[in-house]
Amino acid sequence: MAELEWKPLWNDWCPGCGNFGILNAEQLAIQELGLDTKKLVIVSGIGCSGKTPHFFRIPITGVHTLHGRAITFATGIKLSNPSLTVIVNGGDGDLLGIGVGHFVSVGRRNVSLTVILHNNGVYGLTKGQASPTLKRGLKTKSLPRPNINDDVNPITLAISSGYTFVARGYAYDVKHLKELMKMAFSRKGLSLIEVLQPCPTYNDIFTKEYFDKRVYKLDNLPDWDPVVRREEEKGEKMSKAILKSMEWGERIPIGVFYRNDLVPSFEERIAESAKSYKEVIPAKARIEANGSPTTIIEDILKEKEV
Amino acid sequence: MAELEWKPLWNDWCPGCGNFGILNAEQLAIQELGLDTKKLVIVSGIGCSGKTPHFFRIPITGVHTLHGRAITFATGIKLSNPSLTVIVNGGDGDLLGIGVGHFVSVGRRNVSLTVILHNNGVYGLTKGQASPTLKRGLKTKSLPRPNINDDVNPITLAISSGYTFVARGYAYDVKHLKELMKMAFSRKGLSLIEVLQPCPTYNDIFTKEYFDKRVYKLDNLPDWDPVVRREEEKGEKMSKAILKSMEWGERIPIGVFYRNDLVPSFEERIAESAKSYKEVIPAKARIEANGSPTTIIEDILKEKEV
Amino acid sequence: MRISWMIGGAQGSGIDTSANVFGNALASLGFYIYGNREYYSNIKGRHSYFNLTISDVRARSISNKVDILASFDAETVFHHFTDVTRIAIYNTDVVNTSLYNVQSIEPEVAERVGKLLEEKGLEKSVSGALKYMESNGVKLIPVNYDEVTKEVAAKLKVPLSVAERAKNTTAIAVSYALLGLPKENLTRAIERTFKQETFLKLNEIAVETVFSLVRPEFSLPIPGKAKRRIQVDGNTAVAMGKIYGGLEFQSYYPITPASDESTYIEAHQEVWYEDPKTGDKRKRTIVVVQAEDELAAINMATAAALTGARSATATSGPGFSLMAEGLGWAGMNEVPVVVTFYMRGGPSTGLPTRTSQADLKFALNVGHGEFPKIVIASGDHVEAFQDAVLAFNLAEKYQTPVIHLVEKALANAYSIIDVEELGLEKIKIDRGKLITPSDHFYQRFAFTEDGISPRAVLGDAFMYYTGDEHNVLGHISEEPVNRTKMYQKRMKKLETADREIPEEERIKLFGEDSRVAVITWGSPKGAVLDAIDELERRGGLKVQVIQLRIFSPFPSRLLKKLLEDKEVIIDVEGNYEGQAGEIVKEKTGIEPTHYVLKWNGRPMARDEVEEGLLKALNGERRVVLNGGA
Amino acid sequence: MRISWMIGGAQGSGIDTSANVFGNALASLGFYIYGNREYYSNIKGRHSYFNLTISDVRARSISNKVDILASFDAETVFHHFTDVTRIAIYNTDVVNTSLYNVQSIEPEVAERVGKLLEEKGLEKSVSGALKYMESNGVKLIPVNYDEVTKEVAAKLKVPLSVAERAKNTTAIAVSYALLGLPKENLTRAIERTFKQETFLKLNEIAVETVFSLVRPEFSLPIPGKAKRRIQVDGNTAVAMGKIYGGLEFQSYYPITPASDESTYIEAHQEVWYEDPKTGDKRKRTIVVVQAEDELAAINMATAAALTGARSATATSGPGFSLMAEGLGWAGMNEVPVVVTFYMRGGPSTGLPTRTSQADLKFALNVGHGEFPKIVIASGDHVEAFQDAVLAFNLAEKYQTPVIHLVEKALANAYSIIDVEELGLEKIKIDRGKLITPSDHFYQRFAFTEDGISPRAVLGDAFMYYTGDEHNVLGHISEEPVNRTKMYQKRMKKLETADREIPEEERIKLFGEDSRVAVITWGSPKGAVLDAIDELERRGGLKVQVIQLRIFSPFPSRLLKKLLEDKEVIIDVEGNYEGQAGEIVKEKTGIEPTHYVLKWNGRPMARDEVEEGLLKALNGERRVVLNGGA
Ligand SMILES: Cc1ncc(C[n+]2csc(CCOP(=O)(O)OP(=O)(O)O)c2C)c(N)n1
Ligand SMILES: Cc1ncc(C[n+]2csc(CCOP(=O)(O)OP(=O)(O)O)c2C)c(N)n1
Ligand code: SF4
Ligand code: SF4
Ligand SMILES: [Mg+2]
Ligand SMILES: [Mg+2]
Repeated sequence: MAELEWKPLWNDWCPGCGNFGILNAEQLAIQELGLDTKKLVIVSGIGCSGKTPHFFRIPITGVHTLHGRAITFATGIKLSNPSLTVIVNGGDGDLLGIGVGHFVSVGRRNVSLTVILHNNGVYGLTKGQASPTLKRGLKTKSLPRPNINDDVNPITLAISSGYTFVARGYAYDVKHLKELMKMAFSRKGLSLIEVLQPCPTYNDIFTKEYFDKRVYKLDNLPDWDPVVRREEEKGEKMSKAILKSMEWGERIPIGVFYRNDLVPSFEERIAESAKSYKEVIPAKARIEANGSPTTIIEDILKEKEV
Repeated sequence: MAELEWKPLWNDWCPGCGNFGILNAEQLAIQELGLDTKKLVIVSGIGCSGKTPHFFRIPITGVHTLHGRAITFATGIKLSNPSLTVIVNGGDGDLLGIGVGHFVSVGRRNVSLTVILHNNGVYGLTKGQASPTLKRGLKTKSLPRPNINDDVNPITLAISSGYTFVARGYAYDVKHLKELMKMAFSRKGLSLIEVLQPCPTYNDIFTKEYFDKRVYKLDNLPDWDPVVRREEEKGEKMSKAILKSMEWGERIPIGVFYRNDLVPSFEERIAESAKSYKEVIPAKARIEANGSPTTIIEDILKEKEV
Repeated sequence: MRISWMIGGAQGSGIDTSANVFGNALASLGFYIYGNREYYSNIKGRHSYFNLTISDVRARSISNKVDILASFDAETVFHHFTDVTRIAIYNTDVVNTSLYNVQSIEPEVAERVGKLLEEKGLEKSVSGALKYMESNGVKLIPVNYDEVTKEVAAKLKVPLSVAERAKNTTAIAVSYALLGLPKENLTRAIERTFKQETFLKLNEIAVETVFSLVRPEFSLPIPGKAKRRIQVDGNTAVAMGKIYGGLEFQSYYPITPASDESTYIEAHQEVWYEDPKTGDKRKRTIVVVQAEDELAAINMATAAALTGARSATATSGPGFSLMAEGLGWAGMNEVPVVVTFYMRGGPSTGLPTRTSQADLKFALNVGHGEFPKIVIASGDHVEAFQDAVLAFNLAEKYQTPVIHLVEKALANAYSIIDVEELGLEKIKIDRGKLITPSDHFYQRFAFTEDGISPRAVLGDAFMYYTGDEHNVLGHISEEPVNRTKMYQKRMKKLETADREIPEEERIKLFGEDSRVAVITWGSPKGAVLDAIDELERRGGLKVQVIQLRIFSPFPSRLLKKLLEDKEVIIDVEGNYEGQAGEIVKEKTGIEPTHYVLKWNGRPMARDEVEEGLLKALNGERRVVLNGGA
Repeated sequence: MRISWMIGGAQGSGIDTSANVFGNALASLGFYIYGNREYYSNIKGRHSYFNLTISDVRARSISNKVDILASFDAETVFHHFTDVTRIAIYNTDVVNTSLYNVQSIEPEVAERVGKLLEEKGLEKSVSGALKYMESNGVKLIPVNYDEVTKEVAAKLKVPLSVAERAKNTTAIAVSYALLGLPKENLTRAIERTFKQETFLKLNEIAVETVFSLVRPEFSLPIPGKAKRRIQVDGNTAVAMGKIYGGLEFQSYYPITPASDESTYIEAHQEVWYEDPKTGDKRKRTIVVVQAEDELAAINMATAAALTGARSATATSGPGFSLMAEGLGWAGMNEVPVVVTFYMRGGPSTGLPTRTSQADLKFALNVGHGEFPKIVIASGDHVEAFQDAVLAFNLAEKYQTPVIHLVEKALANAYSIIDVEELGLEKIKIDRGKLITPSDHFYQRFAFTEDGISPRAVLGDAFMYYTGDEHNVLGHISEEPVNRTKMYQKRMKKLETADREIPEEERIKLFGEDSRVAVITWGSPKGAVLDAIDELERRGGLKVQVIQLRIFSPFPSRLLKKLLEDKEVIIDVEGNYEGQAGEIVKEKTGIEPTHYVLKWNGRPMARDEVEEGLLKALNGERRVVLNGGA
């Protein structure tokens, strides 16, 4: 094997793409948290956003998967080796179009993952079709006619699906976004960070100019408290967050919409019935010694003995 | 072709199954509305619930499709022949497990369909595994251990996804359920009716006894008004309905949670840019005469002429 | 000695448990059994049955003709009366039941049976069917189940509705008593099965009552047991093999007939192993995830394999179709993931609870684009166990998806086998080029002679994976020369596998070289071998049976050599197209001369295969079997 | 006369528009063109290029060797300098650009090019590449694009950044001027393309400026136009065919290189037709739905077909993989649905914007279980159009899914064709056994001699569909005899199709019978025919070209007859395994003697095919092509 010197790839996103901000924030969050990057896996879907892991300017491990399926891969990785930190980067088409089934289903598991949703309102890599977050009646650059689908709201959907940390950031507020990421990366359970990501090439409506003057921070609202501290608060905090998530117009909120750390993670749920899950990482169990199985099959045979 | 005398099939659901009540209500609703049953198509998924069309005791047309995909078939049928009335019957595994992607996505379209969700908390036909509506920690009959997944709430999810009529019925209150169905079958746009459907064979928790003493009608609440009458009310009515949908315990509400007839149906949206859609049913256009195409291709050729 | 027994009854009425008790009792006497379970895609009410062969030597197939039919309802009689050869146990209560009063019977069955009875001038009722059997020399054993129930109720002082539950035991007790076997063994089997006291008593009393009424019709020498034996179905055999082979992650979405495998593993999620470092006995967890669909299932398993876990999923046709895209990613990224593919009747939902061998070419060609797949097809329970380990070894050795084909006919068939047949000591674990790189930076897809790159796992080094074409680092690359090479590298692994896996392991031969060959694969194996034995015994005919066990890489050279001088090549398989035959032709240029095919969803039985082979030998080019109810 | 021209530049910099303008200008003079578009899976910044063949007779392939290279950036020079034979137009501004300063270039390309320049002792910069070309006798045409831009800016009084936009036009104008063709035609082509006034002016001035600077290097006889012609790419050809064939419903999920077809149809959602009842001209709507995924896309299309709509979807590899289950349902339910399958580089995400022919066996075997599929592969733009209609006709005639294979190499290739080649008048619409039953009750799956049941549509009668095995009514049936029959009925349709579709339509023959045959299919057709013409012209070699156009039902008998007496059979196709060759062997027992294969994602060019065939004829059993950048 040749001696290798690591170097970053040339990044082929369009100039001015919001993805650059997301990548920056993500790198910074990882570095500021001091995460062991060798234990870090960035899993992505397909789309412009899906290229994220390849474009990291620090060495990490990247798994660039299939359109819509990143969450399923991330789940397999995390559960078989819970010592890894697993982050998902996906597009709005990826996670809320073809992949929305997994997006919803993983909510029921609360696996410890952070899902970063690159919301640009379009299918970037396939040349600008409407994505599921584009509102009805809007006609972005490459649409022949105004969009005839309603949009799905990622924040509402995530809360409805069981995500235990749901936030929104903005690609051009790297500092704020980075802080959201730090919260998500360092907690147990499933987190969603929706990122408003301008696509200057195809989305001429949700541009930097559009967002710059609209976004405001929930943190700055005097009474905003998205955290569920007691089981009884859950319903109320959820519906409050959902109502808030519908705010879209002159003002667009960013920040944490909902957080509930009372729900056990999927890893904890597994360990409840399988104690050894906490002691032996499944992927690291020594199943072989000198070419032979180490597994003891005696009990299992006995059950079937006649 | 042999002369045919129509007769119903033997119904192979388990004795006492809640599906009987759903089927009864559905037949009654159709008959009381006086729907032309020849223009009626019942589309179903796979599961005990998926057999519904085969078990009708009146002649209808049934399309028993694939696990999780009923909504996509129903969409194709409705859009290519909008003169048909299309109803979907599906299980909770079918519509909210493998099919949840379509369940969510059709919400963005508001296609005129009624989706009837047979919610029994289990995968009936595959012998009782936990379905996506079964709450965490519950151990129904055939589970080896308590369920480790959280549940997804069909009402919350449907409202979050854009359904414009969202209701819940109870399989053993046939009269009430039938009325919900009549509302749904006779409107434009996408309707969900979640039905609490006891599965006596595998779900020994959500039984008839359990529900009988818990369900109550939203109609009977003095201030309950689920209908969006002005665009501005939408957010508030949605979050109110969502909050209500979280009520589950000593009391379980049934009835209409949310209704918004202001949103145009998908058929209307198509007709907006394609006027002829209202005049000529695509599936019924005469594309052939004497073995030759009737389509006039001249304009199209001209565009490409060099 | 070989006796074929069958019990039938409505789905959900406890047929399986009874058949199990019956089998256990026989097993404890040293008999071998081979049994098949047939049932509708229904939870309660449709007809199901269990077809068992009892033998003093190792049994490996069922027979369509049944020596003893045990029934207590009318539908069972209607489904099976034409197949009974010696004894029919029936319920005196249903004698007058008309064919058209059995609501659960399918109209097509009723029509066919009705026509037959009419042709014979018999009444379209159970009594007509009984007369039919009688005229065929079948001995009828009437059982007044009601009376037995009453007696049980009276003795145990329980309501009739509770005593009803002993009906199944009554049916098997009658069968067992007819066989003239010692009561204690049956009683003990009952004790092992029913833990709840009332039920236990109930069944014991039923046995007592029956034994006081029934006289033996057989007198079987009791073989006794020399070796340690287990009784397993195919699902469990695979699950056990996977566990022994080091399974660490299994994802699945419920589907018949695959999910019982996952349920079994779930119930055994913690397994003991000997820590090679310390020598201690420790527990480890197999993560079993019920996924939201099969797309998720395959991808979760693939991803788990990236972390170094031995990882698998199990599904059947509809689920496998949904895995096509995921398998391509695994192939492109050289991931050792195993898919156990339980074939059931297709296409589409098809016959969800019935068997089939029609997915072979799909499995071999699944997924867009070209990538190496290894495809193994097990022919019996022992192979199912061993192949589960082999699948992992080949997956890791060649870093590519392995598809392990098992049919419903094996999954839901029960076989008693000697533990020594499993060859536990000879079973090896080969993890291939699994490494822990010393450097942080690492070329996951380094070019090598044999196409196989050293494999490190997530967390042990920095690395990249992508479904796009990539360079040695795993970064996207569209450059044409790298494309040609990297593609070739992947495909070369199959050539390497073809060189390294002995062709003798990919083909199993039975019988001497002869002018007649029978090609088969998968579950028909047992029936074919039994049929050939019978033919040889009777006619002195010599036949060589060629079992294809690994379809990819295909053992072309050896097979060509074997087939070259054959005069007659009969392909026996469970599909319409003769898919294995087509592959044989593609790979060797030699085409089977005859086909014995079946696609009605029922497993091949030895008697119909025997008949089918005879027809083929008599010149019928394409014999279609249609046995089983 | 055949000139090969290429223009390159960064994706998003307007290469396509320029190539189009250039092509239009040439077309207006009566030249035929055949062009191919190559681009990365990227939106902006990566290298893309357009390779065009200009000819006075009908053109049908591209050449890897280019006569004229038009470039304005450094990367274009690095990618293509080794392929230029006569003229290279370059930007004087980039002469000193080093290979390692071009950030967008892939490391693998840089490495390869760097190595080559180093070997030749040349500088690793544009100037090195220019020297390389010069030493190969290539004439270098330096263009000071900056100066042209400045002049344009000055003349039009616009900022330089706006004038910059004329760079592309400058490049094509230089090429055009070199060809010595009349300026007006170029100007007119520009007018047709640029509607916005500033841009129009900009480009016109650029043309003026160029024409004042450049002298002709060629003097081409201008063919003039006798017949009505159109210029289409493969995506549009299929879309036009579908529309003419009566398409009423199309669902899709965006994917390269399929979605342009759907986008085109969406833009033409309302089409005129002549109402046969009234004779009136009316409009009808083609419903085009952007689905949430390909699972939805196939099922929506299938469902629409149930209502009687001519219904289709279009996708490429990853999407097709996801359609496997849906196709099985359509097969089981005998639904006439058409899938246009645009093949791109696999496996997995592969090379999403590059071509491939590696999905053939997958398409033929897609889906679990057995059901008849009809598979058509178009070899050129005219066939793409005609086959789109044929696909509907066969789908409705045999009531089963039809897979129409088209490659990226056709989808994104542009061809000028004579309208009369489309044979519009000869095109028929055959809706098969489509009926309106008189009765309310109806047996959708009635047994018939040919396996085809009369088909009524939803809303016209009561009927049932199910993915389960079913009886004639479409109700679930597990009965074994019905199973055998109903299964056979479905499969029989393929046998009927095999009987009814003339084998001569399934195979296209070119050239006389000869001892040498070339088998090919799909897009390589044009290159093969051109290469053979060249070989024949030069060496007097006679070759028969056999184009496989319908793979299922396979024309086994005719092909066997054609191949039986051949001494040399060369299989030319774009994959690793020689998939068509394998199918030929399976179906006829005859194996190609030689293979010319390519899987680097670039289309086959006539020059490399010619070379490949020569190598094969000289005894190389397996020739791997690697042309294209
Ligand atoms: C199964 C499948 N279908 C379609 C595609 C084609 N495809 C590639 S990227 C993409 C959409 C990208 O949109 P989005 O997810 O929003 O990501 P973005 O490019 O906007 O970041 C699609 C449809 C694919 N790769 N796989
Ligand atoms: C792709 C696919 N995966 C799995 C199955 C197996 N399967 C049949 S029914 C069913 C679940 C049924 O549960 P639900 O949808 O809740 O319906 P119910 O039986 O409870 O009415 C499953 C998983 C299938 N038919 N297709
Ligand atoms: S197309 Fe849009 S999302 Fe994609 S790289 Fe360009 S700007 Fe970014
Ligand atoms: S298993 Fe449950 S849902 Fe299915 S038929 Fe029986 S009771 Fe009904
Ligand atoms: Mg996007
Ligand atoms: Mg259910």
